[in-house]
Amino acid sequence: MLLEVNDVRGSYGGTDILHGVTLNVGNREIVTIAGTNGAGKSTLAKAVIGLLPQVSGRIEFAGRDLTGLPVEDRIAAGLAYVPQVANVFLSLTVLENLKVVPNVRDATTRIARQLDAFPALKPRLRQRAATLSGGERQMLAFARALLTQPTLVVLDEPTAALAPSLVQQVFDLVIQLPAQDVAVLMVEQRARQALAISDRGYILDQGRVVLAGPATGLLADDRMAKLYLGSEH
Amino acid sequence: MSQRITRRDVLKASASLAAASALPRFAFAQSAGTFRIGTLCPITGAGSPYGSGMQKAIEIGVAEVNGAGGAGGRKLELFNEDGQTKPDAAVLAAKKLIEVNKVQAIFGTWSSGVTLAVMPLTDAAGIIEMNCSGAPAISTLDTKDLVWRFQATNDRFGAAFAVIAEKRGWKRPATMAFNNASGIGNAEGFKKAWEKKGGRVVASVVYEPNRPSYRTELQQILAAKPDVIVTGSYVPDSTIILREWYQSGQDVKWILPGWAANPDLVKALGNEVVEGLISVDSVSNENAASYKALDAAYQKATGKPVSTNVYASMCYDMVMCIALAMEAAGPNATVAQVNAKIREVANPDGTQVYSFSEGKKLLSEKKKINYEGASSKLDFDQYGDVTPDFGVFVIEKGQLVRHDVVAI
Amino acid sequence: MTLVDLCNLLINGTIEGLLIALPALALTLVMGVARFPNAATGDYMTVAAYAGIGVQAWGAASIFLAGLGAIAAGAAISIIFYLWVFRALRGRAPVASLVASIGVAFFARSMLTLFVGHDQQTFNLPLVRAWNFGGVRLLPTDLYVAALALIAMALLFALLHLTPIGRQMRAIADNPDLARACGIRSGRVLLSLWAVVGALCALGGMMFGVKAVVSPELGWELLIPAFAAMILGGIGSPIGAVVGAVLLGIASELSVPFVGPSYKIAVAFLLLLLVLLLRPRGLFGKAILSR
Amino acid sequence: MIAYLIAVGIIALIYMLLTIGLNLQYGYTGLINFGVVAFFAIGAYTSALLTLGGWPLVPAFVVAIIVAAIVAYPIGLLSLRLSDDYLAVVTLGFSEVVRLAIQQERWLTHGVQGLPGIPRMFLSLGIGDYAELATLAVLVLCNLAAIGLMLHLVRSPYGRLIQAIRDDEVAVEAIGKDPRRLKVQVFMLGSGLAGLAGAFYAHFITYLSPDQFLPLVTFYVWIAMIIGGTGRTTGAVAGSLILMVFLEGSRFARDWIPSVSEVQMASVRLALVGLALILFTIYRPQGMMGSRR
Repeated sequence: MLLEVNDVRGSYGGTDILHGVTLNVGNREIVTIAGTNGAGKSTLAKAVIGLLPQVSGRIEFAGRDLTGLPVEDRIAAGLAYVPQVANVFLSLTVLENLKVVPNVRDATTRIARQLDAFPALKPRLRQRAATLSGGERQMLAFARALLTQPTLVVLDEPTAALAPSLVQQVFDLVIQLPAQDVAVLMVEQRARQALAISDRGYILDQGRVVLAGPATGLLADDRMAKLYLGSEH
Repeated sequence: MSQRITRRDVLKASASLAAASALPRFAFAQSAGTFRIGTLCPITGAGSPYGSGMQKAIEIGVAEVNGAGGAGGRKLELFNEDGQTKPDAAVLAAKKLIEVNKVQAIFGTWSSGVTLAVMPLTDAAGIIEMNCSGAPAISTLDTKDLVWRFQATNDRFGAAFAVIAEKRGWKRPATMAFNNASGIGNAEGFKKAWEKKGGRVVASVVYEPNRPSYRTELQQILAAKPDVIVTGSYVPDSTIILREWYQSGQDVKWILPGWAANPDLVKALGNEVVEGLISVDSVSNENAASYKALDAAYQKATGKPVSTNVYASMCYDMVMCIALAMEAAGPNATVAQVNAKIREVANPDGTQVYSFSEGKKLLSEKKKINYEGASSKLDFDQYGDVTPDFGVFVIEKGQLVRHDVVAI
Repeated sequence: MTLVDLCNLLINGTIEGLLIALPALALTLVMGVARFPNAATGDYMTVAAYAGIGVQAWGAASIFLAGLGAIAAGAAISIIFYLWVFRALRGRAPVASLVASIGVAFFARSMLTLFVGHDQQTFNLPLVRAWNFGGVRLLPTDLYVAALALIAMALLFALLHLTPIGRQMRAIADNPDLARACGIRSGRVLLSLWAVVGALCALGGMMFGVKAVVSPELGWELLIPAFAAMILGGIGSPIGAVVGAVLLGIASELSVPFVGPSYKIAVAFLLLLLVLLLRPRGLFGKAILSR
Repeated sequence: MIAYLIAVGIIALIYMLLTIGLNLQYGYTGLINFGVVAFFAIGAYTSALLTLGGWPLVPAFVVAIIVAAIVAYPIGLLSLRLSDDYLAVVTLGFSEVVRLAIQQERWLTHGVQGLPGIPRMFLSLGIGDYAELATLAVLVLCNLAAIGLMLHLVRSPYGRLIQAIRDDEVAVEAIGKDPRRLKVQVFMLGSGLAGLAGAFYAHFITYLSPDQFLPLVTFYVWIAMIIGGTGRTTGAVAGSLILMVFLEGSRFARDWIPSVSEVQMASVRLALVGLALILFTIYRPQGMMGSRR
C-alpha cells in the first residue's frame, strides 16, 4: 500500500475530532472519504498532510513513517495537497503561483507542461490569482500540486466552492490522475459523484470510519443512503 | 572611595532596618555618624545627556569634602538613585531614599516636573532639596524654605536674553522653544522682558522633541524675517535646527542657552556652522582654582570638560554649599540648623571662598564666608533661588569666548 | 501661504515620510510574513545607527563604509533575535510575539546604552548649502536621503517580485498553511526575511542619524509614526507602507501653518482615522490576513 | 521602610486597577486596547482639575470615572469596525493625541508646565503619615471591588457571553445577542477603571504633566497582564505586583552590586525588564497564574 493510516486520533482547537481512523490508499488508486458535515473529513486530510498539530497513531507513506514529520518533509517524500477553498495564493500571479513551488526539477519545462494540461490558465499568467474564477483557481491548484510529481495527492473538498456546472469538470480532472502515476485521496461531501469516479471509499461519521469498501459496493449499500438522507444535493 | 563607604553602611543599615524604621523620623542624626545625601539625577529619560555627569560631579564634591576631613565633624555619605526624568518614578525613588536610606538631603533633581513632584515629600520629611530646575512655580510652592535652586529661573534667563538682544541693537527677535517647561519658560521669559522694553517678538514657534527635521518650523520663523532667533532648546534639537538653518543659507543671529550651545554642539556641527553663535549662561568661575580642580577631576572621570554639562557644576556646588553650611552649623547640627546656614555661607558680606577647604579654614577662624560657586556666584534670594550674573559667550573658531557679563 | 512655502512644505513632508517609510516597510514585512507588530523595529534602527557611528569613529571616515557596517549590524541583531526569540514564538498568538518584541526593544536598547552611554552622536559628514530655486530650498543631503530610500525600496520590490525567496515570502504572507503545503521551508525564508528587515532598519537608522542626531531613543520614538504609516497603507502591503508614510509626512507638514507644529502629529492620526473609517484595512490592505 | 513600601504598594495597586481594566477588555473580550494611558490621563486630569477648582475628592473621582468611560465610547464604536492590529495602532495613536491635547491646551491643563499642588487624599483629616496608609486601604478596597465585579461578570450569563465573543463572534450573533453593544460596554467599563486609577495617581503624585502619560505606561500594563496571565483576574493581581517588584526591586539590587555605576544600573534594570518579558513569553506563555487560552 502507498499510504497506510493506522488508528489516527487528532484534535483541533482543543476538541477531539478523530477517534481512531484506519484506512489505506494503493498506488494509482482513487480513494474517496465521504461523510456529513463535521464528520472529521478535512481534519483527516490535514492529519495526513501534517497540518494538524496534535495527532496520535501512525501514518506510513511508501513504507516510510511520516508521524511527526513536518509538512515540508511530507511534500518532499511525494505527497501533495490541495486545500479547501484557500487553495491558491491570491496576491500572487498565476505564473508566480506555479513558480513559487520549491525543489521542482527542471521547473520551466514542468510548468509549461502543466499549462498545456490546463490551457485555460495560459491567457491569465500575469493576472493575480484573486481575479480567477473558482474553477480556474481549482485548476491552478491542481497544476501547482502536480508540479512536484507527487505519488499521492490529497484533495480537500475540491468541489466545495464551485458552481454545480463546474463540479463534473473537476471530477474529470481527478479521474485522469492515475494515468500520470498519481494516486488520489479525496475528501468529498458530494459522496455519490465522488464515489462514481473512485476505486474505493470510506464513510466517516463523528470521527470514525463507519463504512468502507469498493466504491461500487458503497454506492449500492442502503446504510449509506440512510446516513446521507437529505444531505445529497 | 565613596563607593566603599556606601556599601559598608548599606549592609549596616539593612541589618538594623527593622529597628530603624520603627524610630521616629528625626532620630537619625544620632544613629548615623554621617550626613546622608540622596541623589536623584536624571540618569535615564530626557535628562540622560546630563544625569550621569551631574552624579559624577556630586561624587567629586563628596570626595573632596571627605578628603578634607568631612564637614562639621561628619563625613558625607551618598545614596544614588535614578530620577528617570519621570515624576512618578522619582517619587518612588525619593520615598526610598527618605524612608530606607534616611537621607537628610536630596540633590540633583533636574526636570521641573520631577522637582515639583519630589518637593512635597522632602518638605514633609523636613529635609533639604537642591535642584537644577527652571520652573517659576518651584519658588512659591516651597513653604518651608528647604528647597534650593542652583539654576537660574527661566524668567531670569529670558530677561538676560532680552538685555543681550537690546545691547546688540537687534530689533526683530523671534523665538523657538522646545515643548517642555524649560524651553517654553525661556522663550516666554524673553518675550515678557522684551515687551516690557517696548519691543515686539516677530514670530515664535514651539516645536516637538525627537523630530528628524525642523525645517517647517524654521521656515515659519524665517518667513517673519527676524534679525535674531532666541531659543529655549537642548543639544540634540539645536544640532538639527542649526544644521538646517546653515544649509538654508539665510542670514540671522542666534542666542541659545548655555546648556544647548556648549562644546558638544560645536563638536556635532563643526566650527563653521556655530561661528558667531551667542551662548548665554550663568557666570561660572572659570578662572577660580576650584573650577579648574572640578574640571580636571571631571575630565578624568568622564573624559569631557565640565563645560559640556552646566548642571554638573551646579551639582558640585550643592555639595559645597551643604558641606560649608554643615561646617558653619557645627557638629551634630540638625537638618534645620544646617539649612539655616546655607544663605550665610553662600551670600555676600563674607570673604569670598572658592573651595571647601578654604571655607572650612576661614570658618574655623570664625570668619564670615561667601562661597563663589563653580556654576555661578551662588547668592540665594528669599525663595532659595540663585540670582546669578549671566555670561555672554560668542563661539569663535569653535571656542566659547566670554564677551560680556550681564546682571539683571 | 505662498506657492513657494507650499513647495517647501511638500518637500519637507516627503523627506520626513521617506525616512519613516523604511521602518514602516520593515514593520509591514514582519507583519505580513511573521504576523506580529514588531515593537523592536525602532531599536534595531538605533543599534545599527550606533554601529555606523562606531565604524566612523574607528577610523573609517567614509559614510559609505559606515552604512555597510550599520547594515551588517542591523541584519545581525535582527537575525539573532529571530533565532532566539521569535522563532520560539511561531504559531502562538501574535500578542505574545508583540509583548516579546517590547522586551527585545528594551533589551537591545539597554545593552546599547550599557556600552555606549546616553550621549548624542552625529555622523561626520561635510555640510553643504541648500540649492535655492527662487525660495524653494532643496538640500543635497535630503536628495541623497530620498534617493537612497527609493533605491532601497526598489531593491526590496525587486527582491519580493523577482527572486524565488521573495516569492516565497509573499506566498507565506498570503497563506502560510498553503505555503507549507507547497513544500516551502519557512525557516530559511524567515531567516532571509529577518536579514532584510534588519538591513531596512539599519538603512533607516543611518539616514535618520545623518539627517538628525543619533541617540539611544532614536528608533523607539519613530515606532508610532511607522506603525501609523503601515496601518494607513494596509498591513502587509509594502507599497502601502511607503505611500502611507509619505502621505502622513506631507499631511502633517502641510498642517503646520494651520494647527502649529505640535498638533501636526495629531493631524496625521486624524487622517489615519478617516482613512480607516472608509477603508478599515487601509489604502492597499486586502483581506489576506484573515484570522 | 514601611512608608516606602506603602508608596510602592499604592503605585502597584494603581497599576493593578489598570491591568484589571485591560484584562476585561483583552483577556476576556479580546479587544486590543493600546491606548490605556489615554483613559488613565483623562481620569487623572479630570480629578486633578476638579479638586484644584474646589471640588471635594469623592465627586471628583466619580466624574473622573465617568469622563474616561464616555471618551471610551467612540473608540469602542471604532473597535467594531477595525480588526485587531488596526485597532491596536488606532488606540495607540489616540493616546498620543490625548497627550498632545493635554500638552497644547494650556488654558485648561497648564500644558508642559504641569499641574502642581494637587491635594493629597485624606490630608484634611490631619492624620499625617496615616493618610498614605488610608490611601492604600482605599485602593485595596477599590481593587477588591473591581475584582469582585469582574468575577461576578465572568460568572454571569453576560460574562459567558463576553468570553464567547472572544472565542467566536459569529456564534454569539447566532444566538441572537448583539456582540457589538457588549463590546462597547466592555470597552467603557475597562476605561472607567483606568480613569479611576488615574484619579488615584493624580492625588498620590500631586503633580501632573503630559510627559507622565507616554505610551510606555500602556506597555507596562500590557506587560503586567501578560506576565500575570491573560483572562484571569488573579493574573492581573500577580502581574502588577511582579511588575512592581521588577521596577522597584532593582533599586535594591543596586546596593548588592556596587561596582556598577548608576548609569549602567539604569541599563541593567531595563535589560532585566526586557529579558523577563522575553523569557516569560517563551517559557511561560500562560503567565504566572496560568490561563485557559
